Amino acid sequence: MTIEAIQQQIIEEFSAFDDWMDKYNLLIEMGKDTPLIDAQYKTNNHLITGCQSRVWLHAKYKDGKIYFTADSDAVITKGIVNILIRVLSGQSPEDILKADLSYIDNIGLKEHLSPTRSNGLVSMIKQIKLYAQVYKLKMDN
Amino acid sequence: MTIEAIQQQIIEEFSAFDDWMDKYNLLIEMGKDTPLIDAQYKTNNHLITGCQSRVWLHAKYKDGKIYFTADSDAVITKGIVNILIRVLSGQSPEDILKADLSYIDNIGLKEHLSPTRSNGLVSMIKQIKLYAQVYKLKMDN
Amino acid sequence: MTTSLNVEALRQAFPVLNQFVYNKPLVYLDNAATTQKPYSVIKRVQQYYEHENCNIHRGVHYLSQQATEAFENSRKYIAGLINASHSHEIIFTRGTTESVNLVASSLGKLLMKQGDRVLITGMEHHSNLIPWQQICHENGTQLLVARINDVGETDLDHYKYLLEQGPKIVAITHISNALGTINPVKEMIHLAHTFNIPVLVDGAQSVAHMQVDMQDLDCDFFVFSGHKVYAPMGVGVLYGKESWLEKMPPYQFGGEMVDQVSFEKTTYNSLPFKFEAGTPNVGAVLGLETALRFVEKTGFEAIAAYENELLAYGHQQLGTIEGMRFIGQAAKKAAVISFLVGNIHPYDLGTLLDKMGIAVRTGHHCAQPLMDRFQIPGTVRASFALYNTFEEIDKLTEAVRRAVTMLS
Amino acid sequence: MTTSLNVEALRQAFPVLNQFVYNKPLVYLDNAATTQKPYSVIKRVQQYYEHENCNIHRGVHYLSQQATEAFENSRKYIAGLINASHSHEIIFTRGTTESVNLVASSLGKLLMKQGDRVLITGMEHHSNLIPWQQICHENGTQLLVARINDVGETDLDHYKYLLEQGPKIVAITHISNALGTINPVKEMIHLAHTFNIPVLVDGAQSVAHMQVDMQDLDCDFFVFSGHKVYAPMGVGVLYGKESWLEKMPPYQFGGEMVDQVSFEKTTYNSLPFKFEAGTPNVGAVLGLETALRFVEKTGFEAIAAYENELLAYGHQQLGTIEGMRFIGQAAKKAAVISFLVGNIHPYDLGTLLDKMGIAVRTGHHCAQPLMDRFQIPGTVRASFALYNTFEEIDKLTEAVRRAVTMLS
Ligand SMILES: Cc1ncc(COP(=O)(O)O)c(C=O)c1O
Ligand SMILES: Cc1ncc(COP(=O)(O)O)c(C=O)c1O
Repeated sequence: MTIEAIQQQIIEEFSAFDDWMDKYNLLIEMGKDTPLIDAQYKTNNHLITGCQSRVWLHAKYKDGKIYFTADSDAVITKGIVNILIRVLSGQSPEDILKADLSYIDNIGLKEHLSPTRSNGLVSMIKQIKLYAQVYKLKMDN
Repeated sequence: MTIEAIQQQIIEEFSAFDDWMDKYNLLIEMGKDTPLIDAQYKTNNHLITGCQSRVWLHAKYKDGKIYFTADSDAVITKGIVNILIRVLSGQSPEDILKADLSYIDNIGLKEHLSPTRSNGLVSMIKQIKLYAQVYKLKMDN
Repeated sequence: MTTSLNVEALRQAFPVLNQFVYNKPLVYLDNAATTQKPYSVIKRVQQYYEHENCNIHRGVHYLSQQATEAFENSRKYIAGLINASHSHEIIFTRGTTESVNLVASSLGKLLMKQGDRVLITGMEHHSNLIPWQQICHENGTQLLVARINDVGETDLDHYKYLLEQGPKIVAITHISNALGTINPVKEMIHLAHTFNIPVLVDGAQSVAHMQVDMQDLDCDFFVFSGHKVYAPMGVGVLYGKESWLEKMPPYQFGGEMVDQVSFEKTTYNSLPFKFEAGTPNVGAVLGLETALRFVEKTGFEAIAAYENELLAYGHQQLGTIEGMRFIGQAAKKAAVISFLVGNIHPYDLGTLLDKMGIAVRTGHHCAQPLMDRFQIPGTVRASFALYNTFEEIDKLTEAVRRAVTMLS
Repeated sequence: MTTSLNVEALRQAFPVLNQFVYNKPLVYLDNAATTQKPYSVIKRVQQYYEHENCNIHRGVHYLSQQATEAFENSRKYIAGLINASHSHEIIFTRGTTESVNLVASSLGKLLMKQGDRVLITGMEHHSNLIPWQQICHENGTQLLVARINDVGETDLDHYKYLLEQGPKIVAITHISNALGTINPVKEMIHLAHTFNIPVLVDGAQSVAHMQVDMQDLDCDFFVFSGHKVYAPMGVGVLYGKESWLEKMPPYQFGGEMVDQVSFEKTTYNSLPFKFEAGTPNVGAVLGLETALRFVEKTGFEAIAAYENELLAYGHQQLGTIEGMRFIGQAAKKAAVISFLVGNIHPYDLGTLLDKMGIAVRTGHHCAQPLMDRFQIPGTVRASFALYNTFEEIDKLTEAVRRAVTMLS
């Protein structure tokens, strides 16, 4: 599925709910899903410190696509991690680099991606884009 | 003459004038009077730095009284120096220590004795009182 | 519950308390981070900028002289309020952090040599920790750190033991911002003085909650921030005993802090100016005076009594929530409740509380080593001021309960 | 005289200008000491304290996040206005003096060893002199000081000669607060860079009078104070090139400037936070943004053109007074007229001008060595802002004439 298609899907999942509580309940459920990252990668090496909550990120490159897994110690952060990974994992470096993440606004979770939130998400996105850049360079060579 | 009597005299001299200009003209005249200090004492030793204008002060003790002479490089400061010296010079250490200088308020020149004015006058008064204290101690012993 | 504060009337004086967030009335419980300002303080600053604004000291003109006098009167008032011996023992700084850095740097230069150490407690805010760590680091040493017991109190026996190791300076917090613990600073200062060691007290969290008395405490330095005591940001106080301040070298250079300057050599101005380089924040200093007068008029004892009631009620109400863990249960505590519920991450809890209009702080509260001590990533912290109410504690409790249900 | 500024309308925006002193309308000509604030700035600060006040960074609640965003947006705006490459090159400080002290201490630690020197000009304000003198002193050296010629300009040949002596840092003022001289900083920076020497520009006097462009100037550091550009006191800016700031050690310690802290070791946060220890002055930063937007909207070129007219008219009018001596007659000058009349002491002149409602500054203007250079105790300084008028210059001239008569 394309990035846009998955984004549309997620927006629809959330649009069923008007109330912030229901939205957060959904987010929390998403955050409670089985860990998105293999236990062996939940190490300091894969850690992105966000001061308030921590995020682990692992990337694997295969056949022109990057596969991300990630986790967080805070369940709400993990919910958003989940949403981001669903969209960006299994995509090509180019598509990842181009990806517009403003769909998070549409869901009404914008504040969580604020650079001032110090929950590790902004750094995670930076790191994801960095991976994409690196693999794109590798492909180009 | 007592301190109070001289103060009264000065207040009367100024009370003739309503206008600040006339008061300042008088003050400037007083400031222009022949130097109040002997040239040999106008040295760094006798200097009280006031940042904006400088004041020199010399003290001599004789027969239970202290005689002050002083000068300043700014004529308005010198005018007030003159007024203070007229009152405090030739008095006993005890009287100097007790002296109430609020008559300066009555003349309408209060702001010049503000500790924030940095014209050297506040330090000069401190120095005068210090001299009085020292000579009082000497007398008591 | 009885109280001598008319809290409803007091609340009217604080405009921010009328805010709505997410269409819900704001419940502001982040007072240890910063307090809200009463109209009188906001007005004082506004009036300064509308009628009195001027650079002070050395100006011979009217505005400058008026502003200088107002500024110096604030200094005198504050000296009187905290019972300093001289008003020139009050140095205006940017805040607690700058005050501590000033003392660490300047007193450090005066007293500390290679191998010398500083003693702190295990509950210090980073601002009263890292400056001293830095000095120790430069001396090739490590900090001496008095242990914290399980309820969050300083272990006085360990403190005494460490005093015997011969630190050159002691720096301790009056009240812990993360736990609310009130340290027995008077006793700790006395103990340090028996070894002739000077003591700095970090009063960032105490001035809004209790009357402090420099003669009574006999501390060598006391520091606090305006913004934590209902005053504007950008101003803080360093109280220092004259005898120390006289001996200490200046910290920053420039502006009013000099006497004579040539390219070869500079001599410094007298106290307090020696430590006040550059244009001071006149407006904020006047605001600080107004804020402290407001606190004094409201009454330190009445405030403390009321906040103690809030604290007791908060413990009691929050204690009814299953899985509630209070972090910090010292016998003597000020208006702070730090807690966790079960294994819920404080960030999650804080995020949901926010959605319900309740402003608490979550995280390590700039006291990472203290969090490590309790082996937790952080806490949720509700901190009170004189304008908080029992109803707000009810709302907090209800909101925590609801969030916990969502997160479990 | 023509001008594109509607000065009468502008004046309405500045409440202090309506003050009376000694029953005379205030003529405020002490703008180089501090500028007055427009209502928009005063209101912005007031609104912050009435609706938005909160401690920023790391707060997960609404108010904190709004305040953080507003604060960081101010940083971005300022970075854009002065054409910095990155917004994290903008560090908020207490003012110019703190900015210079920060760089002197931190860059000093990075670059300077025993025997190393700093090069300044002979017209520096104490705030851009004593910090460097102190560093040199610690290295057992003396400052290198570029000579000032008789009209008050930096002697560029001497400057080049001193650059060849191998100073490690150059620190120069953009505009002299005492003389008004505009230094050819772009050329001076370029010259220093040919020797690979970093340059700090003291922009305290320039930002209110001209547009500054970091890419164009190519300076390594640029510092200024909010209060001299229509903003509140208690906030200043340090611009530094990322490459330098990354390498430099932190200056103050505590609060937000850390990443990981344990009692053994601390790692520091990224730029700009590494240099912003303690609670920042959020309200004043928002006020600074408002003030700079006001200046930008009024138009840098229009302001400079108008102030130049004022300056020319001032020289012309004051020049008609017998015995008038202008101190500082550089070819390129900004809105400052420093003068003496005959042998009259500046304090006497200033005192009488004050009585006539005219606020000027007298004294050495925190530039004692410069006064020594001209062998004078100080000057009377009239300094202009965008709200001053030709009528005010007439009043000044009349008042000086009258005072001179009284004093002669
Ligand atoms: C105990 C303590 N010390 C120091 C500080 C630092 O104060 P500021 O950020 O105002 O400099 C704080 C505030 O967070 C504090 O609570
Ligand atoms: C050229 C110059 N540098 C530095 C300063 C110091 O600025 P502040 O007192 O705001 O720190 C001033 C202001 O007096 C100045 O004019």
